[in-house]
Amino acid sequence: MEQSLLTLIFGVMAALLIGLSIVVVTSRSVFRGAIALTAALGVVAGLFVLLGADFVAASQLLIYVGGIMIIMLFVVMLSQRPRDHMDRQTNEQWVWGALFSLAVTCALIVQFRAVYRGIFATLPPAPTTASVGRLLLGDMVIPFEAVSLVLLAALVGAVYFGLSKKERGR
Amino acid sequence: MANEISVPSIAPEVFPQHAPDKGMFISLGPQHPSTHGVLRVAITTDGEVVTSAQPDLGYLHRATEKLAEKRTYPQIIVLTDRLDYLAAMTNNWSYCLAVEKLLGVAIPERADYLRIIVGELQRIASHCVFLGTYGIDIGAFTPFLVAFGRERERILDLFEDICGARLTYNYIRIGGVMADAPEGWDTKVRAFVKEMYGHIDEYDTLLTYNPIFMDRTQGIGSMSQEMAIAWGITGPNLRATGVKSDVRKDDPYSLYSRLHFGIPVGKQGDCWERYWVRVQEMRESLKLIEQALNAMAPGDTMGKIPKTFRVPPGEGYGHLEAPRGDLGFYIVSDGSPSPYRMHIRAPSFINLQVLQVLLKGWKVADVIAILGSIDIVLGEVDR
Amino acid sequence: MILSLHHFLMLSAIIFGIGIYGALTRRNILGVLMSIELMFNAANINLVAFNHFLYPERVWGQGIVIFVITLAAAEAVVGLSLVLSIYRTIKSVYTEKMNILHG
Amino acid sequence: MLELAPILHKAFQSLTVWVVAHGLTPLAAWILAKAIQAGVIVLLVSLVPIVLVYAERKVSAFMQARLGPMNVGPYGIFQTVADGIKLIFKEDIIPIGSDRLVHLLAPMVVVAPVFVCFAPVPFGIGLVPIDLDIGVLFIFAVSGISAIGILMAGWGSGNKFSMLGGLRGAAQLVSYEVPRVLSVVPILMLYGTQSLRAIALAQEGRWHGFLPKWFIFYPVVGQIAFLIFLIAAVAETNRTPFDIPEAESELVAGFHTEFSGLKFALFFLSEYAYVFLASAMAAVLFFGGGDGFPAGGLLPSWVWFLGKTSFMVFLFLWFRWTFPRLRVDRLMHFCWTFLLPWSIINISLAGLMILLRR
Repeated sequence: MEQSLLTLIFGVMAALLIGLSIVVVTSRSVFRGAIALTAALGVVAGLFVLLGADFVAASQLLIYVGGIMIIMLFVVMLSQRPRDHMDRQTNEQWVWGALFSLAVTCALIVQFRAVYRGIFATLPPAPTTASVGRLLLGDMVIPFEAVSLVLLAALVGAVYFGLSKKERGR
Repeated sequence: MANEISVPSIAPEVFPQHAPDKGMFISLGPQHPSTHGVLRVAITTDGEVVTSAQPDLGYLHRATEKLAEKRTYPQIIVLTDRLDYLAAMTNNWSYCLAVEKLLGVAIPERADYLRIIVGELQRIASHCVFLGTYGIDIGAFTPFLVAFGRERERILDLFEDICGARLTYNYIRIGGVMADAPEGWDTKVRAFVKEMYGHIDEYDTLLTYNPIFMDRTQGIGSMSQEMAIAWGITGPNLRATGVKSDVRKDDPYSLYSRLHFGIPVGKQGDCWERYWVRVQEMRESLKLIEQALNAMAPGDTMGKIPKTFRVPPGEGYGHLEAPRGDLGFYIVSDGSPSPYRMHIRAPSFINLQVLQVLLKGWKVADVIAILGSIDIVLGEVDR
Repeated sequence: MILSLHHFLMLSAIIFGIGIYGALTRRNILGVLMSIELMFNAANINLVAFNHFLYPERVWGQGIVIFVITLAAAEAVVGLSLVLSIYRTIKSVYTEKMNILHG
Repeated sequence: MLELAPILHKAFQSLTVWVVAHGLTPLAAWILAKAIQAGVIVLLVSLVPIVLVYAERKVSAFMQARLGPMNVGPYGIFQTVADGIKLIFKEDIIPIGSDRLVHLLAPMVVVAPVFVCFAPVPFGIGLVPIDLDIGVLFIFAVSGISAIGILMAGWGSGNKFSMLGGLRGAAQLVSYEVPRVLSVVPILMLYGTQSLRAIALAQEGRWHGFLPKWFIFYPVVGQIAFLIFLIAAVAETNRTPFDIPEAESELVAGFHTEFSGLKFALFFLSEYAYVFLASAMAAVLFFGGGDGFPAGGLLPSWVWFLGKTSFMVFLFLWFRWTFPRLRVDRLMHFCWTFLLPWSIINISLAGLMILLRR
């Protein structure tokens, strides 16, 4: 019973995620697309919970939904007007793009079905905060520090690009 | 597009077409919580910084000056009540000064002292409203209910005792005042004055020296002396720039030359000093009221004026220091029962003009602070 | 039916495909950025799923996902400030208009 | 002495017995019990704002030398109910230039996360709806979703004041989220857990038999953390002195200018529910949750919890009716150059403290 319940939840989330993703790439209004992406990221966080990665799920919500997407919406609001969604939003290579992405998807699915069929979870999900913390400051400490450097660089870069030309001169 | 409003081409500076390269256009008002009535300011911004601002007036125009031409002289006092509705006493007074100059009548001394007392009380009441609404503009709600709901109410009660009205008094009449103060009124005023000193100290702790308030207002919207004089600014706004100018001293009317009071002046004319000058003025007004109460002797309150009269042909100008600045009435008489022409020099109207240069370069949040600190009353601006 | 690894992998493949489609065909540069975020997330689902089904006793997959999220944040911040900067210069967010090298 | 936890435990047991007797699994009983709990929380969180709005009116009235609502019911206690009924029957206005779907969804996106946020909050000893291992992080993460709703409201209204308000609101929420999360980090470091229940339990006991071991009484670290948390929490709830997004005198009503009726009520509800949430978090993180002081046994733990929460709510109200509003750039400046450095210094101090204790 518990297993079928989980499968049901997964099914609902998968359908939601696929639907929202399609909205993201096809919506005429970029703002609505961004909202759909936000919801999709929330669903991904739900999938993480289903996979027993509670800390990652919370990080996903905190950083993606509460941070990145807000900046994204910010930029959408600054660069668009509410009536911009009258414009066509896809370029002329959309047929080739669709075919290519379909091909990639099919190839991936075939490959995944061939290699990873019928592998079931061996351990029930358990809280992972402590182990993720030990991993990040233990085995992964060098990448961890490297990422902090990348973040600093990104911060400086963002501030630089964010300044207008006049302010850059100063 | 169907939903776009067609833009009139009459006044392009207050209805600029939307142009993305000119930044965002914000129409502040005429229905907006901080325009203190129905003022509209057309603002163009670059991000949050104002690049151009244009006050758009006339939403409250009632043609007071034209109406005055069809009314007899005593009837016009009622119209003046409706100009600066926060300081109706000084409006009455200023108009009566002009007519009295034309008539050449003498005012009984007691009436003059009563005028000074109600005039200064009116100044305090008006500044109380300013203080409260300015607090709201900056985001502090409590001072409003303290200054507006507590102290101003007391003053209005005093006015109600003396003339029966709380907002439009019609108390100061040509030749004197409507009626003598009722029994015990002066003790009530004395008690109020005594209390008010403490209340003003309370405002200082509530708002004047609040760090956030000072941060919001100090150095914001500074006006130089030259600029203030060039734009014809009068009243506390001028004094905040450091110009020691007050009609009560420069061109003493009534019995102000007998009384002692100081003129508080600022240094750099920013929002905080405009506010501070007004708070200090409230203290000076209290001193004036005390002196007038002490000097007042029993006597007549109305000069020898017939019920109906004709004013000799000529021109008369009376002006006084209203809470918002130099309020003047210019009257041309052709000898008929009503004036040939009346012009009002409304201080709010003239002070408001400076906004178009004063607002430039400040943030949208500062616009509210500057607009509030100029302290306009739309009834007077639009007349 | 019991959930197994390839369910998650198939889902992530589909999301990845949708992301590719968006990245290739959107005219709006913000749409392209959003599609790239979708692809990141497809990869993240894969990482966590492999972690959960193949190596449940360790959390390396989740650790890498944390890095991916962090780097996505960095990418978004720099990318978006670039977009704003470009928008200020050419007043457009459409990729075909971005054909000049200097601002 | 009326602890609710044992009663609820017994009720759950009998529910399980009843459900299993009807041929279902214990899992169904668990789901049923959690559904009932969720219903209770939703009800509670929806009703709390009614009380808080009344409290706000009365507190502000006493601070402003007036009486507040007096007409509807004794001392006006039904005023908020009456206002709620009024809001329900008001016309729902959708402006012409708006993005209808976004306009409709915005209030829901703002209000929905609040209910979820209460899941890991211990309402007393043993009164945790779901004891999440990532409790604190969960609350921060989920409450961050509301910022999206504010942006949606700003965009969907098709109004410049709303748009400015939405932009300001989102910028403010994102900025103050950082010191708010960092201010809690010393607590997580010292107690080594993120579960709110465990944090509340860890604060039981007395120093020298007198001073409670609440986090706020930790020398230096506790007080700095509390101050930063308090300031950031006030900013997160968009209340004066940080009510930039809805700055009445500047932006009319900011992002909810164009909302009327029930949608406006939802924004209102979310504001007060967030005040309650922030107060509840402060009560658990800094004041020991259900731990009673000075006499623990006199009152049940949930009363202690509610008492501490009410005290925090009062602080919020006090702030609002005392301070003017900061200007938007000063607000950001304050966050990034004062709160953030101090919260990082505080984390280092906490680390030092842990090192010295070893």
